Amino acid sequence: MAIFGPRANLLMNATLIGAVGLGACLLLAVWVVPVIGYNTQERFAPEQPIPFSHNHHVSGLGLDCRYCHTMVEKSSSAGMPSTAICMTCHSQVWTNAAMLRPDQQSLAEKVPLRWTRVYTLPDYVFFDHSIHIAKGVGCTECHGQIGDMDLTWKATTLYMSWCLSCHRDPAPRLRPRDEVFNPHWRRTPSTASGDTLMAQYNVRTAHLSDCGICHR
Amino acid sequence: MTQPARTYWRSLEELAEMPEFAALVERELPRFRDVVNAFDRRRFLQLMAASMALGGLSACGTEPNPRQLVPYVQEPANVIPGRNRYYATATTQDGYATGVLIAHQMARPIKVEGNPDHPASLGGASAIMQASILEFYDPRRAQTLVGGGEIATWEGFVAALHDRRNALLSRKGDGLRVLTGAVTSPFLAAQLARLQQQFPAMRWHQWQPLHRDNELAAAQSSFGRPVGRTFDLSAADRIFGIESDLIAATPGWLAYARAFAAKRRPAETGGEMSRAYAIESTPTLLGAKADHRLGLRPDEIEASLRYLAGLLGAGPQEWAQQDNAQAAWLKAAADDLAQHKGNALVHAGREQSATVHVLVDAINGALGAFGKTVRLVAPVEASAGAKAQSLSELVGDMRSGKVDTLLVLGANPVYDAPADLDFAAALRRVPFSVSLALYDDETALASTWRLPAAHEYEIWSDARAFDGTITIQQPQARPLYGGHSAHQVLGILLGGGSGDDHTLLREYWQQRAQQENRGDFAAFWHDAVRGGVVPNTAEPPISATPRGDAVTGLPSPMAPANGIRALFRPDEGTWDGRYAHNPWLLEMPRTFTRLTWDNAALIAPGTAKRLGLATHDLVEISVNEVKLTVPVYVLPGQAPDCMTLPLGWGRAAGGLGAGVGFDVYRLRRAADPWIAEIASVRKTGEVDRLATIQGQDRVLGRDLVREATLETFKNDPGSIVKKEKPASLYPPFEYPDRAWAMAIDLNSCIGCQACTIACQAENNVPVVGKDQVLAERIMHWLRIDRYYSGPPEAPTVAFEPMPCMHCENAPCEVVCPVHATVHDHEGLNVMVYNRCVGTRFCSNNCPYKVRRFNFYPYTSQNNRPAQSWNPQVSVRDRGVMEKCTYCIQRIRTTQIAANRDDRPLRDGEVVTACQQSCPTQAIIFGDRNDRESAVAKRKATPIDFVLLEELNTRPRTSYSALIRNPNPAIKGNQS
Amino acid sequence: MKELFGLMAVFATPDAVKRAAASLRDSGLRRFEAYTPYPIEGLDHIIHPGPQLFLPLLMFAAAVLGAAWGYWIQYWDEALNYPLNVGGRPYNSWPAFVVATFEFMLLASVAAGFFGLLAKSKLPKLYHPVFEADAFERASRDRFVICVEASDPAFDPASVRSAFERLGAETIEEVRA
Amino acid sequence: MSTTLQSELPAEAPVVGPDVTLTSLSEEVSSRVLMDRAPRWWWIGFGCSFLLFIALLVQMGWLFVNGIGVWGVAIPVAWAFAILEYVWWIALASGGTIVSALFFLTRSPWRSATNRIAESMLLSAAPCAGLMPIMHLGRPGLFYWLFPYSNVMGVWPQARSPLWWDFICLLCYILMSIMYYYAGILPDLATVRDLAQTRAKRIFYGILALGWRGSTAEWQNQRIVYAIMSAIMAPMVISVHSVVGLDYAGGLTPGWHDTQFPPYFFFGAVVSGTAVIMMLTILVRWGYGLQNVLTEYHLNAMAKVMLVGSLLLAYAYVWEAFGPLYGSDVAAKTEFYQRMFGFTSPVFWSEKVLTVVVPQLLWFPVVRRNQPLLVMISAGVILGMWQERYVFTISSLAHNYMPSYWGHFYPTAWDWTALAGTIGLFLTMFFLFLRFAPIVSIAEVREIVEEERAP
Repeated sequence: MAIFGPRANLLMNATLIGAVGLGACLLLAVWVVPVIGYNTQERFAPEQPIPFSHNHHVSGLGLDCRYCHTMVEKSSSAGMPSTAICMTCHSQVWTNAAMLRPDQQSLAEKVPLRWTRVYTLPDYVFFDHSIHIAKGVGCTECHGQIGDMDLTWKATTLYMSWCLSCHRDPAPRLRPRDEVFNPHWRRTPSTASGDTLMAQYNVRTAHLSDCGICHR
Repeated sequence: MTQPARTYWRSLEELAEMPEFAALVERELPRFRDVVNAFDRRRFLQLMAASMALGGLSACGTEPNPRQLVPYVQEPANVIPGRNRYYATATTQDGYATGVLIAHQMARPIKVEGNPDHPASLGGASAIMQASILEFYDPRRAQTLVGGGEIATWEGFVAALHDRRNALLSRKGDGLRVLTGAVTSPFLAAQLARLQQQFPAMRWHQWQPLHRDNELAAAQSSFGRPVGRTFDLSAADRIFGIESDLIAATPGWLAYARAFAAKRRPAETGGEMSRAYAIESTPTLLGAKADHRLGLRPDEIEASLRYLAGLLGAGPQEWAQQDNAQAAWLKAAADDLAQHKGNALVHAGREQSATVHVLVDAINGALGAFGKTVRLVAPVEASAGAKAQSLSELVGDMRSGKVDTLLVLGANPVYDAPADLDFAAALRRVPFSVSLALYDDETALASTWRLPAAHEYEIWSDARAFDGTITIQQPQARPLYGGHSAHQVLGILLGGGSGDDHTLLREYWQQRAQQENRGDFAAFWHDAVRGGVVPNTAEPPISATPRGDAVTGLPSPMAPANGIRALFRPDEGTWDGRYAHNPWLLEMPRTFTRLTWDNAALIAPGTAKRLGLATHDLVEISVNEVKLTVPVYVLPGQAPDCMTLPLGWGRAAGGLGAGVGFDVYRLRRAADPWIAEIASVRKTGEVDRLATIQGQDRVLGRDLVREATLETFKNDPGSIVKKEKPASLYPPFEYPDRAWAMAIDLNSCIGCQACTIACQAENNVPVVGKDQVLAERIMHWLRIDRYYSGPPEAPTVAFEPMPCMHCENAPCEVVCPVHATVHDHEGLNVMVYNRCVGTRFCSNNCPYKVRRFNFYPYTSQNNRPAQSWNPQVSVRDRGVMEKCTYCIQRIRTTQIAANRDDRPLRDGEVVTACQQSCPTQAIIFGDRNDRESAVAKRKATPIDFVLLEELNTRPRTSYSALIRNPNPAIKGNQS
Repeated sequence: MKELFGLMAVFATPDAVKRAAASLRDSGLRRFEAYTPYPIEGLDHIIHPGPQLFLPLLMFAAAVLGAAWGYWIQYWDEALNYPLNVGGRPYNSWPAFVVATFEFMLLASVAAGFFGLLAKSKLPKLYHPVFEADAFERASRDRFVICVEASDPAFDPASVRSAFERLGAETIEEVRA
Repeated sequence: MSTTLQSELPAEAPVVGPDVTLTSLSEEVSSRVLMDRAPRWWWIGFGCSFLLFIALLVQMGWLFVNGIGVWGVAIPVAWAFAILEYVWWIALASGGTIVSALFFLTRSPWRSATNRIAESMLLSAAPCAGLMPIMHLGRPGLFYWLFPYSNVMGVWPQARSPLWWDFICLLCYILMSIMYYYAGILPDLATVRDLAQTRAKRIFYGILALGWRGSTAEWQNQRIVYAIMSAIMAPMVISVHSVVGLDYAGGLTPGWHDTQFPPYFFFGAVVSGTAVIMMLTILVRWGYGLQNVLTEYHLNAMAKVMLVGSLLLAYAYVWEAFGPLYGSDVAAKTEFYQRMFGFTSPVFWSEKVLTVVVPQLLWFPVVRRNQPLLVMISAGVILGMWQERYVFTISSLAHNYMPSYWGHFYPTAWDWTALAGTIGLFLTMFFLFLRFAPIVSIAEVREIVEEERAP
């Protein structure tokens, strides 16, 4: 007249194993969930008012990054091209392309375009483009193969750990100053080694992981 | 002497026995501060920005969406995101200009800084100047134009004024009156002159409550003509102040303070140091810095001055024969002054009687000060007339119906005119009155037309500094709330239509430049506007000496009155009331009382005891048959039997300040604007909690203020501060390449609070409101502790600015469980807001109590227009700790700029906000490891010490001991 | 008819059950177990002779590992992963790391003990043949029960039953499962 | 083992009543768990506690919506009720472990019947303690940043912070206490299972009992592990409270920065812990009519422990005064004067009376046998311990190194709600233990019964 039959043991063990498994999965999730693409939005290209193609303009026409992102060498922000900059060319070419209508409209009505951010940093992070450029960090280090993107998508997680990975060991990601804006640059045997460049730009790694470097 | 020179104490209750003290604490604050307060405060703070949205809208279009990038349609030139651009202009106070540079971020003004090239600033900036940026953005400013009770349009007003004009033209302007404050603007003066031509019968009146009529009257009788006095403190070895605002409020005080402080740093000037004397009824900054100070009743002041004049041969001999309680002190002072003929200087505050000012002129004359320490110049004001008289004439005419058109341009007589004139009543008899005001203030509401005025930073104008130097004021933004300038209003009356002030001003200067043949106008204009100074426009000194008969002709001294005197004094923050709506200034702790959000009747400890009064007690005083209920604050150093009543509070209308504090103007009379008899003082038995941020007034045996006399410094400087390095279990961290550090000179600090506001402006420090100050949650990153020592009735004062010490062995860091506050490689104690979880252990562990916590979402409750925050600094949200960062944003931006073009940082390239604003250069910041840097040099002086050294926190912020230069001949409250 | 699991006898006193256990063991039986309301001194040595070192050693090992992990996680965090200057203290401030190390050590040890206890006693095991016996119910209350399992090679129902009777069992019952 | 105690005990007070048999013991204790309807007093007690618990939830809601500002905390007094009550609760909890673990090691016979009450109390108090530090955070949602877990920020907790030690301690302590409790209660659950009548209860307790059969093998393992666990829990509880003490001693604040804090705190835990167990024992005793299982013997023994505790505390108080007064640190000295004569003085003095003076009554056997008096003294001690924490938490912060920044503290209505609420949470949980788990360790008392039976 026992309460439980032999099956109870089976059931019990099954439940135990299940519980342990579930626990393990949850624990695993702590590591996995943050890095899945859905969270990081890597390789995600949001809808834009104009389907601008870096591939066409940079790789195709060979425009320099600075032609549109005028502030990148002087300012913390790279600067989004003003409607006027677009229009320097597009007042001549593709003047009646439907996809450029928003552009013409903006110029006509003096209402700015509203692009959707691909790279967003929180307000408490103070990133400065100019200093990275000055120290030979190429655009593609963070923006990926931007030169070949038809639609602009996010190439990196922008997680703090990702920032730190470079701030702790910048050498491999540095390049000669004149190659900074080259979207297809590859390190060749002839290029100066990372350490040489570190010395040349006098980059002091120790300081680079100080909190105050990015947080004010 | 390793111990501090004397034991300091901090509040009088502390002196009383403990049980009493406890009892007072019981009474002083209620048992429960429950949630209801939270509601009150929230509503209260929202008053600050009823129409915040509007403020935001008018500047940056539709609400920004963080997910969107909004490029320009067409880039403006020279706007570099993330980098400051500076534009020169000037702020005026009582008409006198101080040059400022306004920092812009992406074309938005965010901060006001002093203009180093301007004689009245020299780079320093007062609290009031810096707070003006908040006034500029204040959404509570007047925004609607009202005519005859109806909302009207500018065009409507123009039309109405045109009709008026035609009517007036026909009778040569009879009945037309213009009322302004003191005017130094040459352009405005010119406009008024032209108006006078067009309307010969028109009259121009001037009124400002904190006028300097007595100085003017004295000048009249001493020199036979109106003159202004400027001072050269760099030449003054002996300074004698009579309730002097020389380094506190008098036009040009920033420059004076700098010169004053420069002569009080023996450690840096090789033992040279000036000596200052002060006699006063209520504490002043000069009095606090003086080596010898006497607290005297108002009537004693004049007597003593006559005595002094007698001693110095500036007056009849018999004056020196009368017996005076302070004879010994005065004799010693007189001898000292006499020994420094030519290098001595006597100055009296604007509140002193004409007699006192005449005596001062005489004494200065006898000391050969004129042409040396005192320079006479032609008045800087366009028309230097007696303001009080001018106003009472106007009121007289208004009463008798002689006035039918009154333009009030930037004055607020309904609020601040002498009560006995009853301006409001007179105004009701004027059929057509126009008020151009920044806020819907008392006068505006009482006028038939009320025009929103454009802020100084929104208009083209010009103004003169204390020494006559002219600055062209250029607008920093389009009028946020559609205001207009006085120039435009007068322009209409002149028949020029409503021309914009830029063209009007430019025309005026074109002519003037020709007359003064300043060469190519375009170039001149560009430089003048850009530099913020019109070259060589300072007034040349006049050589004159006071007439002998001025003194002899003086009225006989007033009989020593018994009974309590009321002293009407300007407020450090709200001034004459015009800044009463500025949250920063309302919450700025006052130098001596440390009061916020209130003014209080200041009385001496002795008097308080006699009347059975204590701080926070409400009393009903009656002056000139007017009754007023005021809270009492017992202030050490206040002279007996007189009660200081700060003006500029209790505004009836306008912005945030409405109903805050009590309105003293109701007691003030045209005849005696500064002193009045108090008929009765009645204790109501009620208590009003005053929000003073002060804990104790005594250093309670701690080595917080090191102090010594000049002798000690010369003979044995090493003895002033004991230096011992406490042992530590751990090896110290090394900072090989750069070590940021700060050195603060207690001798230079005059307690003006400029640094506190500078820090607030630079670092997005929120305002919390009175009840939160009472809850001990004020947010200022930088405070100026004020310690008393000596007897309560004649204490000595020490000011001690308290930023974060950036300890190398920071106790705060060790206890943070999440790495939210740690050190960087240059020795900064960095606070990472976004990592903070808010345990508040760091604050408990900070021996200097410089950490502040966001108990409520203060920043969002402040409801400031988004674009008014400094984008270089994180805006902190609820629940995170914050503190002084040594302005890390400035360090970073400068470093990045330097690294960009691979050059080392120069010393003095990184300047903290407090250091930049400090008028007396008390604060120096830089790289301690660079032996040549200013900060290293100051730290190398023998009197450099750190606070609470025995705790081995190794602070990076250090102080220079307070050196006083007492007169050996005087035994007394000093040394 | 379910097959026989064993023979169960109920005794009234701890001494009785001790005596019974002893004599059963002498009679060469090995697979029998006593079920008592509380641990009876000596009984365990009769039924499970020999030292019981597994659990103590397990808990000790766990303690050592726990301590090691505890210190390592702190050392790695402060000195290797992200060395930050915290109040001028060394990256490896061992005196400060002692506390957490200690706690982790104790936690590991206790956890090991707890789960070791369950594992070694093969718990949870909701069903066991002895539950089938009516007599067993009081073993958790006020009676002392011995059950000899049929799987014991030396098991002979008759002799065991007689032995039980001789030893003064209150009741004797066949356990079938 | 217990002879000394027995010898001077009144004859009519054996460890357990003479009429207690194995049968009656099991049935009496189990029946309290298995009864179909709980007695009225249980429902009343539980109802009131639950209402208080609701108040706690409301308070938390209000707190999390409006921010920590709804409390009276400020600068300089940045820690107040939340932290002092954390210390208070953790002290009560520790008391539970002390009774169950420390006195298990000393083989004190009175521990057998009371340890379950002690442990139930500790498991009810621990969550209250755990809740406080989380509520008091400026950003409570982020408390998990104190866990050492791998994250995308690459930033980990700061292992030098006493707060982190404390967090780890509390975490370990709660987990270990649960396991310790369960290892002890396992056999009793089996008893209840076998006594249960309805199928539902049999299954419920059957699962909880994990199939415990009381075989010698199981007993063997249980005894070994339980003994070692006790040997671990004893130093554990001392460390827990010492670390709480380090939260203060590690702080650079006059009145805190003091090496005596860890033992000082532990003494406090002993006395307040025993006090609360004393009250609960008397409650259970009458409520469940277990007078002959929980006898005067137990109360007597606990009263003595309490007395010893308060003497230890008195010693700590002497040092509390001696340190600053003899020492050269001006700040510490002024701070101590403020404790005695400042705005905390009434609390300061009443605390000393309640925790040290009044308990001296326990020298008299009469008092030790007078249960109403025992309840009152215990209540006084518990209140006194709260006041003690109040004084050194708030007075020290208010009278810090910077005279310019001396402050005050005034609790708000929400501060008091938080206190009342946690008391509610505590009682709610204890009443649940009372209802659903055997409140006396039957297995262990059986041994006592047998011992006493043995001639």
